[in-house]
Amino acid sequence: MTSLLAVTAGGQRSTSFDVEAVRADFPVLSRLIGGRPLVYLDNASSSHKPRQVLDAERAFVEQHYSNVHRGVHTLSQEATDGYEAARDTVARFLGAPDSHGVVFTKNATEAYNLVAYSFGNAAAGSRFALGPGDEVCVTEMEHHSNLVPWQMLCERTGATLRWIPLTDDGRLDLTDLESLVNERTKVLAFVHVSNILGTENPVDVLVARAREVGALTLLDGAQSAPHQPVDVVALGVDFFVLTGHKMLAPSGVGVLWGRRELLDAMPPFLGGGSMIEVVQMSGSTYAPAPERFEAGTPVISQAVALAAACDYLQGIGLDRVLAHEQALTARLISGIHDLDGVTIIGPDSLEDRGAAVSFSIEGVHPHDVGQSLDELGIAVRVGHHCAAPVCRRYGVPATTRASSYLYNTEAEIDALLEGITSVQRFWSA
Amino acid sequence: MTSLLAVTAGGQRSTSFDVEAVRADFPVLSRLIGGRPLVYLDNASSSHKPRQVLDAERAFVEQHYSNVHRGVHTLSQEATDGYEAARDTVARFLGAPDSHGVVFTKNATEAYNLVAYSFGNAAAGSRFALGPGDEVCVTEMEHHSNLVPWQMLCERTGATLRWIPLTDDGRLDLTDLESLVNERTKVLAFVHVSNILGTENPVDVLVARAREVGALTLLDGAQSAPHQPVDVVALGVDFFVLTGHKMLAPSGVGVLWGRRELLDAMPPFLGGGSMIEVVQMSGSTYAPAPERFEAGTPVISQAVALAAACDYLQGIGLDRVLAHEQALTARLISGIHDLDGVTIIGPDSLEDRGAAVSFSIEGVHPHDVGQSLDELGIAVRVGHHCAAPVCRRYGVPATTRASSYLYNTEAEIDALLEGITSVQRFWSA
Amino acid sequence: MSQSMYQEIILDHYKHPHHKGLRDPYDVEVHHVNPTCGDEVTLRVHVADGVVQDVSYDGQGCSISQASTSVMTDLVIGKQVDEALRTSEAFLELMQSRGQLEPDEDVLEDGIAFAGVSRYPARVKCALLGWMAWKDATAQAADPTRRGTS
Amino acid sequence: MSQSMYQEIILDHYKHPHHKGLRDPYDVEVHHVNPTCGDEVTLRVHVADGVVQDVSYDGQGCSISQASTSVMTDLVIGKQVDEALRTSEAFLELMQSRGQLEPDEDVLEDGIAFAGVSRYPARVKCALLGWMAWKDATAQAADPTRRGTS
Ligand SMILES: Cc1ncc(COP(=O)(O)O)c(C=O)c1O
Ligand SMILES: Cc1ncc(COP(=O)(O)O)c(C=O)c1O
Repeated sequence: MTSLLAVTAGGQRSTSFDVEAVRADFPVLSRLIGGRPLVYLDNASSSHKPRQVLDAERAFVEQHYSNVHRGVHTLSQEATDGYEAARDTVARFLGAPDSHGVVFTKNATEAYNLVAYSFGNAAAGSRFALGPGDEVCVTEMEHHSNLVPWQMLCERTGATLRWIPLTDDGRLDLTDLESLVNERTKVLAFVHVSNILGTENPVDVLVARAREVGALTLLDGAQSAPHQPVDVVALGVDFFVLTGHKMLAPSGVGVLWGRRELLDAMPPFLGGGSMIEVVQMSGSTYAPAPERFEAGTPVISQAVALAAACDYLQGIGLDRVLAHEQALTARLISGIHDLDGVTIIGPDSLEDRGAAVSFSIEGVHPHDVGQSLDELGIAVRVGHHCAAPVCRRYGVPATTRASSYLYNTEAEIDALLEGITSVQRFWSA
Repeated sequence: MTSLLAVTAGGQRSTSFDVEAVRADFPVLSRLIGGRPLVYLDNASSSHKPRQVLDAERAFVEQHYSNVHRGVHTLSQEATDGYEAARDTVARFLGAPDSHGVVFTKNATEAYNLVAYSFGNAAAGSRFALGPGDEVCVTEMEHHSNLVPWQMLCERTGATLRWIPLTDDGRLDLTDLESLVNERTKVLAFVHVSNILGTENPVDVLVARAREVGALTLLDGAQSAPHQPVDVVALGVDFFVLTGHKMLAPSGVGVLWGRRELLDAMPPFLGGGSMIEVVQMSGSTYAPAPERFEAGTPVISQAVALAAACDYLQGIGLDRVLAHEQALTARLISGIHDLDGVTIIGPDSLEDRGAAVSFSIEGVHPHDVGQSLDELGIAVRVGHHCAAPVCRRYGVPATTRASSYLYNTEAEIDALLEGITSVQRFWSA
Repeated sequence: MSQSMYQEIILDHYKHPHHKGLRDPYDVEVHHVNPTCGDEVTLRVHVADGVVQDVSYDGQGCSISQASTSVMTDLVIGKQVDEALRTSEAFLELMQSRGQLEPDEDVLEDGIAFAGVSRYPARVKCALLGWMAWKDATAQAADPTRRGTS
Repeated sequence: MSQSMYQEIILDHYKHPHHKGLRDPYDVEVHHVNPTCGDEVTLRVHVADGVVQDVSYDGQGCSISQASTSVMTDLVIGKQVDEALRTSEAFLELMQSRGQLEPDEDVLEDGIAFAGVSRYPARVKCALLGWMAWKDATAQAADPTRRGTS
């Protein structure tokens, strides 16, 4: 295994992935933490941003900025062009048929809420309306952001929330899929790749079942879109969500992609400027999607930066990003297998899993693991990772999670493995 | 009148305001539009951002970025410190008693919706709950963003929307205030300074009436906070809203300030990560404010940039910014008075008004005015300015609006006045 | 003032609009509004024997919306409905081209003057106001069950 | 490994906690959870004659939360309730100081070891878990109408 991977994807690409060249784009990676080089393995929480993305945003803000969609003056047109070009880029990144289904939000969380509130706002009788007797189905491994909005929706409407449970090895237990997703199910919202377990879920099986019963599907791509090629048409889902800050873009921007005919039929969520058609004091009518769902001044320069991040990732090739991460994940998992007293929480193999690896160290609380590793310059995340039900399911208060990205190296994985050993030494002393 | 104003505020400050030094901080201001220097008078729509703000954001992102509130590693602590320090800065900027009442949103629009949805989500019997018989009062000069969310709320809950009408000279007609704001009124939401008319509203009168009847007050400060000193305690309101992009910060960040005891009592709006306390599949409990209202990864670096913008404005002094703008507004209004066929829509005097000046040119459609001025390098806004009911009230399809900010000069006002004359020549030919 | 976007053709149509004023007979009348600027048009069509017999209109708006409606009437009156619809498709395509398309003068005649407008997204809606009203009215005229739905 | 935050004092209390285990008699028992990491403490207080007679507890958590609860029991047991509450205020102030405060060893004894923790906002909640539980329980003990509300 080498960190210069020669990846051949469909015979198309064979140049090697140069991780050192990639690292040079990320200023923070040369920081020292307490005198030691930073080893940043908290990417599932948020990624760093390359110069190219920051430069693109700054050039836009310094020379072409203005509010969008509203003016006839030159800057306003340039800003609108930049913002709409960003929408086109994201649409291409997702394999979407056109850009009208791309709604910019502030993060992934807003996107789930947007869909959930739209359902809540729908007039009785509409295909989105929900009430007692209706069901929403999620999974037990959802991020709180794709769980709490549905809990709140069910509470408001009287609908019932159901969830697909987990197997002991960190996968969805599909034994009762037919009864959990049934004729009463209006939405099936589930995570593509789990941020805590690393599990990649069988989208095809779940989408097929949802289609059988006429439920709409929402796929949480917060942890897939940054790391692997994604094609919303091939996935066959109705809605897809991503968040910019986990994929080399700044905080403050996310995306809801939705099938256009659904978005056009959904009632609005946030009310305000830009999402309207005719406003009278006594009532208003609303613009078609995507404007309908972008009330107020949108996240203009953040969308431009997100597009630059998509370009950066596609310039390298998501297939190569994925291959690089898979090599790192393989090294980490086999390294953990070689250690005593360390247990992986989530799939223990490389099959159908992403780069986030959660583990427990016997006798050491995750908080202490995280703090001790930080003293070695190693940044991992400890806690429930906004997926508290998963911790409860596996009987741990919290986990330690290492999650790599395109700029991580095998040497960093080795540093983590050594770090775990010295944590064990320190806390057993 | 001179562009180097020697402003003495309470005897404290007497150094002069150096507009050329300020301009040097804004790269875009040296741009040429079609060969002519840009004259940017579309600040009520969005402002430009000084180097200092962009540099502060970039330094943060390049060296101290991580997700916030979640990690124990060094970067995560530095990022959390930066984000929370931004909250402190905004609290000071607003004269708020502490930072717990400062909620970061993506724009002002999200803030109004947050409050409106919280009311909609409140359980029956709660002080926020709304139903048939209850009333919400706004004004006829609201921006769509502080109007449509209340329309939607009333539609969902059966409450009644009422509004304070306008006088012919662009002010609130308070004749029927006592009946419009009455015992049934739950919220009085109104704009501090109108973005279309420029009117500054009598906050004291409206707050006094709201208090008499026990209604909560929300003040839309999108057009006041950028231009004048604001003190939420002195204003006496319950909620105050601003938006970053109009006050030298990037797009993608706004603020809802609320009295802490209200925020702590309000039900949540967006569900997701960070706003929770205990999450179980069967239901969740929520964190106290401000976290309760910041679901998901917040607008981290945008908040840091907003704090830098607050520092920039306070470094100059909002009193001096205001005085500078008042001089420009005076020059513009008296210049317009000297022209034939140009009518100001909104207060025609300098009393209680901001820097946004809307006008109509007889016989020329605003779109044509805007486009013709753009050919001279002058950026103004044309349209209904997200306040369509105001256009309807004054019988115009749209207006042309010039709005200056701290970096505008008297020479630019003169260029606009000359521009108006050549527009008239061109379109009457 | 160079006024690059305002070609003579556009100014001419704006100042001296063709076919303006509402006339009888007509089959369908529609009312369209551009919500971003409040521009409005009321438009009537009279179709017989598959031919656009008359289009009459009234409205208020900027030079672009007024001139483009005037140009539109020149282009569709007297044409077969099919052919007029193809012309309207060509105009729509031009307006969505963001300045990238070379318009065909044989098809669009005075309409080619709007090529420059397509570079200004905020004005495209103005240029399309009258055309969209005509298309809507014509569709209703062809399908009596839809009449009066707009 | 330098382990700057983990002073010997903290490690000692973590590995050899004082007063651990639930005991009788007690007036109030509370259960507190740190939602960010799932740390939990069950804590009992026994107050008589205005004096903290006993504090006993059980729980699971990181070294910081466990050690700080252990230190807390040393600091409050045997004290007048008023004085113990003042000590707890002093500890709270220290933890909210973001590393800016020089702790008073006369008041906080072993508690001064947590001064470094105050620089880590994510850990402050850990350090306060036991203290908050004790304060809550003590308030309930003082006000019988509130008993059992937590
Ligand atoms: C008076 C007023 N209120 C609210 C808003 C909405 O602000 P934003 O678009 O940033 O949400 C604006 C600006 O567009 C405004 O001028
Ligand atoms: C799987 C998953 N879904 C949703 C989210 C929420 O993303 P955001 O916090 O950007 O809204 C995250 C990240 O926090 C995640 O990992």
